[in-house]
Amino acid sequence: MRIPAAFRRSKGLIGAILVLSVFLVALLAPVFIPEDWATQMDMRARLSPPTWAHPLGTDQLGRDLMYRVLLGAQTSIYIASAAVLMSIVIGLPLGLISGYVGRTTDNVLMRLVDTLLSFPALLLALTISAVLGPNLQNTIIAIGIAFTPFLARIIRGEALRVAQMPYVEGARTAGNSDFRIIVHHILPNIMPAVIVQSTISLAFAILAEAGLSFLGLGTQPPDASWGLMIQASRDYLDRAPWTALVPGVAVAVTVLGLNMFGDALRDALDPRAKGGS
Amino acid sequence: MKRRDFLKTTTALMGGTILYGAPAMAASHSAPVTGGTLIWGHSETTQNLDMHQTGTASTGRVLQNVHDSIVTVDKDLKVIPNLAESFEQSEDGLVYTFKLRPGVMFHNGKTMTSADVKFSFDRCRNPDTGAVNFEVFNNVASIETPDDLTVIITLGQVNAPFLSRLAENGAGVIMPEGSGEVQGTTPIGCGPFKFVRREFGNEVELERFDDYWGGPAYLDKVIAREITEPTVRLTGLRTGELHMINDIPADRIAEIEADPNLQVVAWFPLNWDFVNFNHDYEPFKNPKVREAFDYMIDKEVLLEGALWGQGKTTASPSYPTSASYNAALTQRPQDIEKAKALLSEAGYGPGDLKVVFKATTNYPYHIEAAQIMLEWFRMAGVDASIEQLTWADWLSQCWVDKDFQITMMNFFTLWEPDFLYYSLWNTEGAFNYRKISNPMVDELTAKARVTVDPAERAEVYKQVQQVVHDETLDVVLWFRNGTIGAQPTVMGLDTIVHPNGSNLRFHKVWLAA
Amino acid sequence: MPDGNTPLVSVEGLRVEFASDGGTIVGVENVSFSVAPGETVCIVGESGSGKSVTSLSLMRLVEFGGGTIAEGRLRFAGQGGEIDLAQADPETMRGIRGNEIGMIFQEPMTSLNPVFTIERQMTDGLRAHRGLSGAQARQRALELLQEVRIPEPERRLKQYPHELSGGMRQRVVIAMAMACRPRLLIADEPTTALDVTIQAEILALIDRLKRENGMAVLFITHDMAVVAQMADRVVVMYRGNLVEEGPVGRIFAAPQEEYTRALLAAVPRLGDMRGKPGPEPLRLVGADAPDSVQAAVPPGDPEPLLQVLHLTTRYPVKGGLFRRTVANVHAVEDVSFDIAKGETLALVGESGCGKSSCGRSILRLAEPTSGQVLLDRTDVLALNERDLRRKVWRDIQMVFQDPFASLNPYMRLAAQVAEPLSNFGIAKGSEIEDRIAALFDRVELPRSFMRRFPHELSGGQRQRVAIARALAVSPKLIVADEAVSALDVSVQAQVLNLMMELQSTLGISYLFISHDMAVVERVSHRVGVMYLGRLVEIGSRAQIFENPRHPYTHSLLSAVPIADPARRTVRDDLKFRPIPSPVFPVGHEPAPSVYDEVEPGHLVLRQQAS
Amino acid sequence: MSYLVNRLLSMMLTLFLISVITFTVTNILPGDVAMMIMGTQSNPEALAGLRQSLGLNDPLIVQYGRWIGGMLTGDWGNSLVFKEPIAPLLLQKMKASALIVLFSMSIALVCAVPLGVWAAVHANRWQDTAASSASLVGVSLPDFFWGIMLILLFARGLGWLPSSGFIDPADDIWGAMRHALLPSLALGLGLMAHLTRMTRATMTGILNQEFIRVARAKGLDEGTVVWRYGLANAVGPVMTVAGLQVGYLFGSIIVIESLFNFTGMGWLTYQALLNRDIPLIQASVFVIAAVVMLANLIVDLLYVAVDPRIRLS
Repeated sequence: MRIPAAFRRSKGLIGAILVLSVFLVALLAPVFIPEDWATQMDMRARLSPPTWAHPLGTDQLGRDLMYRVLLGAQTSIYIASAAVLMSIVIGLPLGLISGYVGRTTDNVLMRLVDTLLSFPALLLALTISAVLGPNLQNTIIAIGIAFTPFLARIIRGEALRVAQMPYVEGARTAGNSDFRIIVHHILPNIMPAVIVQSTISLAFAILAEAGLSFLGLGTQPPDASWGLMIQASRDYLDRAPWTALVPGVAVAVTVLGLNMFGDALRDALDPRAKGGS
Repeated sequence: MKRRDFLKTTTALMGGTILYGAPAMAASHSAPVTGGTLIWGHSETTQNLDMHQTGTASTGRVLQNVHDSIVTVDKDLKVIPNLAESFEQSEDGLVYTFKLRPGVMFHNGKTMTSADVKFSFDRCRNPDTGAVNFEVFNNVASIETPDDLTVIITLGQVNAPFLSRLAENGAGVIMPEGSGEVQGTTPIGCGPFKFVRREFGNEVELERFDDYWGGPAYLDKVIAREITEPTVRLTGLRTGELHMINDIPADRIAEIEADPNLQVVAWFPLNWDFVNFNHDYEPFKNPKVREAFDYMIDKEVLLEGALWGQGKTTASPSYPTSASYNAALTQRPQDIEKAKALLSEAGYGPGDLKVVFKATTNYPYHIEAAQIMLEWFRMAGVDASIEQLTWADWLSQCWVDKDFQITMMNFFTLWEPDFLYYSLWNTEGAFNYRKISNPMVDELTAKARVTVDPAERAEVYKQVQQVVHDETLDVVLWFRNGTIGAQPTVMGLDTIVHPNGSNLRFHKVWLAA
Repeated sequence: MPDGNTPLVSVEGLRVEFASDGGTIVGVENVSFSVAPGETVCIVGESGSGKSVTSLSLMRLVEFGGGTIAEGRLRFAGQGGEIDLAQADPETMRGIRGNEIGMIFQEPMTSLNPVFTIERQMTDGLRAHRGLSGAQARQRALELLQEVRIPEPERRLKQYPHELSGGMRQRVVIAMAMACRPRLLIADEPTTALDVTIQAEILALIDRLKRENGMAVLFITHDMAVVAQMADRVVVMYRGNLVEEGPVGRIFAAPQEEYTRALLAAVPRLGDMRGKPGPEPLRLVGADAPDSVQAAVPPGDPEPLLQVLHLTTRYPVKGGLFRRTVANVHAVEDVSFDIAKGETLALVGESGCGKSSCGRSILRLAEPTSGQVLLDRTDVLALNERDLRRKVWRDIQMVFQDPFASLNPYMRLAAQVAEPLSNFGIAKGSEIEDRIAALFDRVELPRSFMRRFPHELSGGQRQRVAIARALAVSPKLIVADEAVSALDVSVQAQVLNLMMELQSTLGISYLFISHDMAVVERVSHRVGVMYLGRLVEIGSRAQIFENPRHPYTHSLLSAVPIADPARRTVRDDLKFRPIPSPVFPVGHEPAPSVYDEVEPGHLVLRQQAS
Repeated sequence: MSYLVNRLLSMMLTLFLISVITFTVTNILPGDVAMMIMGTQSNPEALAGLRQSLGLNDPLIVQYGRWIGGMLTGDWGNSLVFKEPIAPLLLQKMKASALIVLFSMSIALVCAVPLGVWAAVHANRWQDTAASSASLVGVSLPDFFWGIMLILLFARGLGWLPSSGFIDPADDIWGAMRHALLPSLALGLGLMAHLTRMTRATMTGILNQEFIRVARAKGLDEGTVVWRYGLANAVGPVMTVAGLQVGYLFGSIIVIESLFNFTGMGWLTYQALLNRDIPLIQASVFVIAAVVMLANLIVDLLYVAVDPRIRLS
């Protein structure tokens, strides 16, 4: 049985809808839901299972999980997006220069990147977080730095590939400066790869934020972030599994959406992945 | 270094040990049996195993069974003979003479002599050893050993708490001469159990020492599995993987108590908690601001919220049954309006005051408490946020660098009032990390040191408590309960809790077949 | 054995469909033809004609690519009687594939499994079909390798595909296909990816095997010259349909269909230019009668436009910890030539001979190691980057081989053509727009294409844009690096004609780099033959094609298939010398090139002792 | 041979850089060794004295030299907090981590490769959609979420498996496996999903290659074509991806070991970071990075074994 094309394409659509929804929640929840609803405690309804009053239940301090997960979206998405943005801002020029200039610059940069890649990203983020101290900005910096080597490596590979294309040589003979070649001829051609990698990185960054918060080094309480919520749920797992499930599902859905979207984007942007017919 | 419940070495306490669970009650009357391996789900990771160097309750809890101290306390906190058969204090309080118990065997097969005592004390007081309790011996002028079973310690000046402090393994432990090098990894003592091995972070194995001077223990072995996750520990107990666990998650105690298949040992108090202000932080220099914060906190709700009610609120940190406990003090009730009024009197309108609450993840319930208090602070118009710190960061930032605004800490119940009040609240106090400098407290704590009459002395300490409360130098919150959960087959649990409330003794514990 | 009148295979009303996201696509439709035992039938057509789909259908391999045989019968007179392959179950097909029908494919480099030894790949078919033991199969594999004349067959069996050259690999693939003595061999573009000398060898091999084994061959190709050399009968296909079928002689001599005629007209035939003074456009069917190109060849112009003197280009081979140079690829070795104004110099040679590197070195897209390149007496190699841009690229432009890679996919065509105009300050503001429009007119592209992106164009159209971009600076010289090699023959002819027309009107010079001797003969004034980085022979077109002196030029010319069935050159026992490696250790300095002038302007490299 | 030598030399250089980075980063950690040693007894004079005696006042380069010298000669020093000598401690913890990393990798490979091949063979059919969707969900779930779910299901709910602890396989192989199973699954499920995707992608590419067509044209049965001709070519790329995932696993164990109370390298490193036990942080971070690099080296060498093309170059 052949799966109809429309269905296969719907993967991207579903992904896009999921991602969009999560971003909308992240943007709009703080507008429509007063911030303190996420921290309001009800000592009479601690670890309450889902009820009419608390549709997704409450946590160990009687805080409403629905509001926490909705308002937590903002924190998680903000940290992940900012971290990925940071890794692009650092990784893009590094990768471009390394790939286009080549030679010694490339050797030195890539040796460094390879070395950094030997450190597990989470370990790197954790160590940086420990160096800088736990707070929002530092979490972003930690994840951002930890992700930079990956991005630089991928961009460098792409830049190397594109720099060897005849149209780049054509652009050189057309009298373009190196800067113009990088900006107008190489950059647009590696953007698809950057965009795809960014979606994937975003998914990983959300996981990394959750991981850091899970270890107590990310978001600080009482602010809600998904990772922090999962962390807090650890002690109540068997009694109140929903405290873990609610943020866990939020993370999973977001990452799933990003991955689906990223997959579809890659298929759409990469002619080599096209076909299957 | 030094994790949970540090400073336990300075303490001794006792309290009511309550046993829940009918089968245990019934079976505890039957005759003890020898044999079996008890698997204990220990709540913490043991660290440096050198009894002198380690300051952690977790390690002490285990080593309690390996070591013995020269004297000990009974359940009324009275110092009683232990490895010393008897002891005498000279009239002037400067000379202590210990007569050692003959025939006490170390695990290495040697017999204890006065040389071992001298070795142990010298090792502890030698700064190079890095002993946590070295200051106990600060006033010691000489240690003499006229014969194998006599030790004479001469002090340079009177040190009232000296003997009490020797009742703990930390300072009073006797190690075989020359064993200093190996104590950190393979401790040797003369306690009822021999140290067999430790798989770091995983488990510690103890084996019965048949030549124990107090008679051999019942259990063949004790394996302390180090399981820091409370729910994992509880699951282990329920599935029967573990015979017993300490520190039942607070929210589950009622549930376990109700479980007919498990028994619970609970005692009170384990330790006490208080909220600290940095007295060097401009707003907190004003007593009105500190008082305002006290009014923001509903102590009962906080106890319920952070510890699921497993404790008892108190305004005094003195041991509840001690003479110095100021029962007349009551905690300030929550009154947000009053707090706001006090703040504006001090010149802080809503939103003017910005504070960071540093809480350590080492005590997860501190994080919960901080979150609850934060809500109240915010209700009172204070812009507050939390910074979670690891134990190491808390120590370096709050304890050493005194770089904080508000924090929270717990201490073991210090039954020796001089140690409690002088160290914590005197300007010169060793544990005055809040930069408190109150002339009244300074005067009173100094006065207490030279007050000989116990009743009078107790009165002085009550006055200290009054000042601490009136000036809101800190906000004393509560005493916390200690708990153990066990299978019904574990017998002799009524003997397991050391009077200090922290250490567990397996000497008289046995497993029913 | 069926007699000659019973076809071995007869395809009747074949229709193959492919499911795609946009619905069903018809691969081929209503195709009928037959192959008699011992006969060679060539299916010829341009890309998209459905010729490969037809051959894959016979093997029922089309199904693995997502196709289905919707209609038609594929009757095959197998050993077990006639069956319809279109209806055969998978088990039967497995018994036929590789056993009664063998197949070889286009890419020898990817036709062999890179991680298995030759022996394993040669024997597994034998063991499957013939149930031979390991030793027997190995023995048979050895015989087969000998049959396809692979030297040192014992050693080859133990080797992996990457250790063999392209020609050798194709021989292995053929040997594999021949393993079970199939009655039909399907060869799908078997020589397209190969150099001309190796192509000649492989064609000869297939021809010999066919004759020795009485095997029928179904030969799929786009190359009319190969058809002329191989076919008994020809099937011409176009866009999934059969256009014309007939004996090879008749197809070439008297094509019935318009399409066949156009196709044949577009094919340059080696030798057609004999006696002609200069390049001449191809006479395309349907186009206007071509003007005979009066390429102004100033004979013996004292001022050559470009002089290349002792040009040497070596690429370092990096290795080791610090990526040091461990060896050098001697891509161009002491090459000298010049190009006059309005002249086309062709550089020919097989892959790896250094002809492309030579062209790129002149523009300094590859940095030469030594030598001189004088453009109007300015030494190009001495210029800094800024002057290089201002002086050299203002006068020399390049057109690349792959039309799909030579344009930036993310830039509108107008913007790409505009780049040199604004960068070199040739035009400003609205003037640029006008210039672009004029250039599009010049390369015969509609102006509406200016707003388009490259992917909206066909290969030939893209190559026109690339030429327009090169023309934008009004260059004196265009280096055309295999500029028409990737194009279908009819498109190729149009682009070639455009280039010749531009030369005659604008007086541009070309350095025309190509491996295709017939095309070179058509477009060039002078020809240089390259081999292993050296220019082995250079002279006028007539001198090279009619009086080749260097042995390599000889063998090259003799290997070229001619698109004329009357002039068959396929011979048995062709054996060309394999090209040695151009990689030398660091510090290796080869002897300089010394030439003998055998006739005026005709230089031949003196053979070195080694 | 020269490939091996080059690869080893390159490894040395990377190790050197790893050591430099590790040392530099840990040296900018707030709080210093002296303070950690003295703890609550800290006072400025004592701290200064201790710093002097520990050589903390020496230039960084001297300190680095001393540190790397110690590491090379096997003198890894003692943990500040745990007082244990670091080298045997790391060895013990690495054993635990290696157990779950290898275990999870085996589980992942054993399941992912057939699943990925199966999906590739049925590309764009329901089998592919099912396998691809499942693996997409798999890679989207955080591993600690897997861990929590596994604990809830197998330890709390069904009570089949223990939820915590490490048992040395040398002591009790069966117990060790039982204890390692859940953490390994938590690590392995995401990995499995990832490898399934990679295998599918690689195999899809391979199955479109000419040599696969040639193999079919030889009349080989589809099983041989896919599982021998196809898979033999996928082994290298899949192995490389799996090798790269070792790094990812060593990051994940920090979370998973802490969740399962499984005291391995991840747990130890986390404890060291929490306690600012700088010598232990340095050693464990260095060891993890070195092990990750070593894993990739091994994969590279294995690649040479499975792909003859690399042998010559």
